[in-house]
Amino acid sequence: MHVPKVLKIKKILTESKSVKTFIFDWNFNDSLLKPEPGQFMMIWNFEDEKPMSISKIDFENNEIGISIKNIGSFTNALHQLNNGDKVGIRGPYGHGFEFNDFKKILAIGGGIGMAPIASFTEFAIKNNLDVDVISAATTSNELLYEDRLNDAGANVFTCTDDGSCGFKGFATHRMEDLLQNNVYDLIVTCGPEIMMKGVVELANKHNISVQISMERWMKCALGVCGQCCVDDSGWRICKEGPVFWADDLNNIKEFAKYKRDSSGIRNYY
Amino acid sequence: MHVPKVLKIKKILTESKSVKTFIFDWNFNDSLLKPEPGQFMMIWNFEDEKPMSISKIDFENNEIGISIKNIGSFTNALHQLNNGDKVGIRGPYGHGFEFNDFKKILAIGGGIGMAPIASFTEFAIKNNLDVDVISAATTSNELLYEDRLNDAGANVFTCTDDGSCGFKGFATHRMEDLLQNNVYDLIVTCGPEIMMKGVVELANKHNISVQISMERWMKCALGVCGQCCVDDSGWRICKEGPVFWADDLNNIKEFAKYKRDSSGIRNYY
Amino acid sequence: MLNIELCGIKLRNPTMVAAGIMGSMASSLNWIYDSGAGAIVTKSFSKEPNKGYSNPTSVGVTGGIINAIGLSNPGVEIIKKELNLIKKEIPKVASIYGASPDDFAYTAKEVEDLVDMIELNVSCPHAMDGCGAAIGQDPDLTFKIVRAVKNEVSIPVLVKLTPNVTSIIDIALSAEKAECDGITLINSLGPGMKIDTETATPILKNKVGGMSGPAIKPIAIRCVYDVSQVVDVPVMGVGGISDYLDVVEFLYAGASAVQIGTALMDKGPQIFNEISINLENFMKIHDFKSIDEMVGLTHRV
Amino acid sequence: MLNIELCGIKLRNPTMVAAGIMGSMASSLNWIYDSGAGAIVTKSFSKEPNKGYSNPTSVGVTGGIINAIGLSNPGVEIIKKELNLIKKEIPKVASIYGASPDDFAYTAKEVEDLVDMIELNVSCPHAMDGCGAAIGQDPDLTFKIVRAVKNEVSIPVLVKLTPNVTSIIDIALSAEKAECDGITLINSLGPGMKIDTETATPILKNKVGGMSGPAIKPIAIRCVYDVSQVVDVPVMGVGGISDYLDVVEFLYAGASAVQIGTALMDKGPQIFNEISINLENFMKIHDFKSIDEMVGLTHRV
Repeated sequence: MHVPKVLKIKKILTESKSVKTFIFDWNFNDSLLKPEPGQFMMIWNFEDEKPMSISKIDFENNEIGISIKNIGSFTNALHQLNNGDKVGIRGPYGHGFEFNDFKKILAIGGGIGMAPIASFTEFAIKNNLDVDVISAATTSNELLYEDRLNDAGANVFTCTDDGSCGFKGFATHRMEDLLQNNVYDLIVTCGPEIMMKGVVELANKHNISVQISMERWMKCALGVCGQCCVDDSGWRICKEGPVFWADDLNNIKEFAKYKRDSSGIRNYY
Repeated sequence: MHVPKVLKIKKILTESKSVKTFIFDWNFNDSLLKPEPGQFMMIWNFEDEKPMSISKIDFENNEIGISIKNIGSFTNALHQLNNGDKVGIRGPYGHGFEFNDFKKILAIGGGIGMAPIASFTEFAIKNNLDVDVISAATTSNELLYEDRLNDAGANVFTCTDDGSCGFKGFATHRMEDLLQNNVYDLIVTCGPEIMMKGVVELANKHNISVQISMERWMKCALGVCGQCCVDDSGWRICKEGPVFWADDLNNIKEFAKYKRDSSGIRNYY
Repeated sequence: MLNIELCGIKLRNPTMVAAGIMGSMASSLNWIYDSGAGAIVTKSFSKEPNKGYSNPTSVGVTGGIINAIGLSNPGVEIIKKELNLIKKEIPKVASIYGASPDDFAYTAKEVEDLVDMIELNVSCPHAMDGCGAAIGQDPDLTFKIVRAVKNEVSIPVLVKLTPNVTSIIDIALSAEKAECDGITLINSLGPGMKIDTETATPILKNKVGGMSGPAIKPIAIRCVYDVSQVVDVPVMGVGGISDYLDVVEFLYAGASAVQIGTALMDKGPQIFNEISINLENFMKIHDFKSIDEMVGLTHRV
Repeated sequence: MLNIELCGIKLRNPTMVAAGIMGSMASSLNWIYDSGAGAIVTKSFSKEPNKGYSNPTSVGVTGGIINAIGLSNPGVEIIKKELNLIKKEIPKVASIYGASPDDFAYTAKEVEDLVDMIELNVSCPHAMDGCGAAIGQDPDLTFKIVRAVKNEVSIPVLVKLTPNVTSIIDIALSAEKAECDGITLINSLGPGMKIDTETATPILKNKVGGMSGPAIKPIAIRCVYDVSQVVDVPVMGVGGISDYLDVVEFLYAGASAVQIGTALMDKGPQIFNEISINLENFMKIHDFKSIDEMVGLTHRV
């Protein structure tokens, strides 16, 4: 328990200009290893270890996929890896998305926030739910999973900040359009907190339940070190999160305001 | 695991002049705690801890019984206990009797060796096997479980060395009689090793399989300390035993010859 | 029934969260108290901010985890703001560390008015720059640090000791001689190490880390039993507690109060409520009228 | 593929049974070798017979057991008869203990012709009369005992050390200075204690006992890693091994051979065969040609 499984990279998919998905063989028979959409893994490259969303949960082929956006030295090191190279994976961890008995869902991902949205969407469709997806990115060559999720049976609506592909504008603009013509009983979203804040506000106006997925600096991922606790409930992103109901945001006052660094100092947005 | 459960004595049965049976509530639902006939328990009176046979396994009333013969300071201390007093019980341990598909069984117990024979017999009868029992003792007021095993449905034949009750003579004499008129496919026996040696020799003559139950000085009862290992297989009475097939005695050359004391020095019979 | 008085501070029950567990923020410490803890202990902090070690900082082992967080903390200035946000009614213990007696004394003085007790962490097996167990393995240095802090503050001062010494009794006696008000036993064990067998790499970035969890309980119980026999100050028991029977075992061994850490991994802060309910029930069944009756019972049977 | 040479003695594989495990009789040691061990180590014995402690001598804890058998043994005279009954081809290590350098030297000399190596048990945490860890916690006494035995016998002499010290490196260096031929790490941990919560009684008759089993592996790995870095003599790794991956971890950490003990509780002597088969398979998959290539690999990656 809680020991990285060191696995060889089976396949690497180039998803966008800055995002690659690393595919690993995975043993879903071990119930402790069976991930749910919205859970995360701690990825160890023998230098550092960070939490990453699970972007693909493929029960048929016994594979999982971890999508990594190249944004710093750790993720850059991962992007240099090749098929057959080894990576340590510890998890799955955290509280994922809840499905209850929702029927028609709008899933909204911004940037690499599309990673858990992708595994969520495929899982939901496998369970015969209707899913519309807004895949938002800054520009066209950063858009994620459009074909994959269309193929899976979702209706994928893209939008880019610069209009280079799909709708020009923010995810919330695209969302507003969709809400005119559709009745959703659940919205799920992952992306920049500012974006998710907009999604929640709009959803509240339309009286639709929302689940959001957050991230914070993590150390143990086991719920003990306190590194990922949030003000002012004290909840742990690695245990009570990363997925919360929007109503819980009343108890997460730092949402869309600040995050703590590795020593615990607040960094405001 | 391997921690004494401290339980209150529920009932004390006076079985003979020197033997009492202590009854405890027992949780048979925990598979690690579910005893088989022939297994033993480590009994702790907060001063010392020794292995004792399980003489009663009562699944209906969720009780176990441990029969103790008063032969020394430890057993004497146990005999002073009353209902409600506490005792520590660690186990069950060891390899018990095997039932395979035997149909008609002769069970022979000598003295306190009747303890595992009693639980064996009741278990066998519950499983619709035919069991004849020879309950042997030095004298009449030391005879054990005659009524109880008759009530359970066994044919109980008693014998005493002094003839004060039942047949006058050794268990092997009584056995010889029974073998004249009955066809058994299994003999099980527990008692002084000299007696068991006689039983095995006679059974071999009649070509009947025998299981014997042995005892040795024990410390850990976990199979690590080596205290109860026997020459010259090295087998552990607490793990490979206490019940063996008579054929195994080829590898237990110390059987009916000597035992080791607590420091490992041999004491010859 | 569960209430105790510890170094003059009243606690509603004898459980606290151990230092380093969800302890850098007022938010999580308030949550822990609201979940039933008798007191809170902060994560260890120091004069200056400290980022700690890089990940991996934790890995599972049989019966627990080993960790080398490296005492990360935002420094006393920021911690003071957090301490101010902890609800007034909560009994608060500030765990502090440093590299010298002066460091300890400075940091203790800074927070004296904001907390009820100080706990000196002289025993972290994964501290940087000689801040950790190296101190608590040296009776003289332990003495000097306790003295320095005692000279500076008037609130009770606890000392948390490492089990990773030849004689914990010697260190405890030295701390008592320096007039500490209580002793916390034990900090994490070892250190321990886990090597990945695919790559021969130590999994923790710091290679070694302190071991915690149920596996270390027998060592902690022995330390509490041994030390509580020779010192007059109260002992706080910590190490591997995951249910009320573990608490009973520590109390019997001689602990006046207990701290709970790694068990929050599986049970969360709710463990404090669970333990309080079950402990009170146990006391009724076993005819105890107060926690005090249970403390050190093993020494008396 | 698994064969090694240790202090000039050829072993068919790097596994031995640890001292104190089914080790007082030739019968059980022959069985263990027949089940695949590379060598056998006797239970520790002394000049005179010793009945050890009364029961309870063992109790389960999370991740292992604690025991206080108390070094029971029938004395060197009777042990010599048993040693004579161990099959000739079996590499034999005699574990001995005593209360003084002379004791150790006498007992070692008595069995020198009957075994291939001596292992000095200066580290039993539950020995009586100052025979145990009290010696191995003192670098000078450790030095004297190794010297006394080395002066008396010409076969290789291993020293088994306790982890229950402030610096195991200091003790190891002292043993090496005294010209020991190898170091065995670690003896059981602690000691630890377990108290029955119904009666407040320590369960072990000796109150405390040495902890063994998977829970102590991280400590053992760290000791092997630290010591193998500073000594030139080979290190035997022991502590919590229950499968071949544990053996790999010890080899990587710097152990030249390993000893297996508490795992025989659940797996019996057959564990040696199981580990040999799996270890050889692991080596093929990972392209190792010899055990030597694996020893200390973590120091080189």
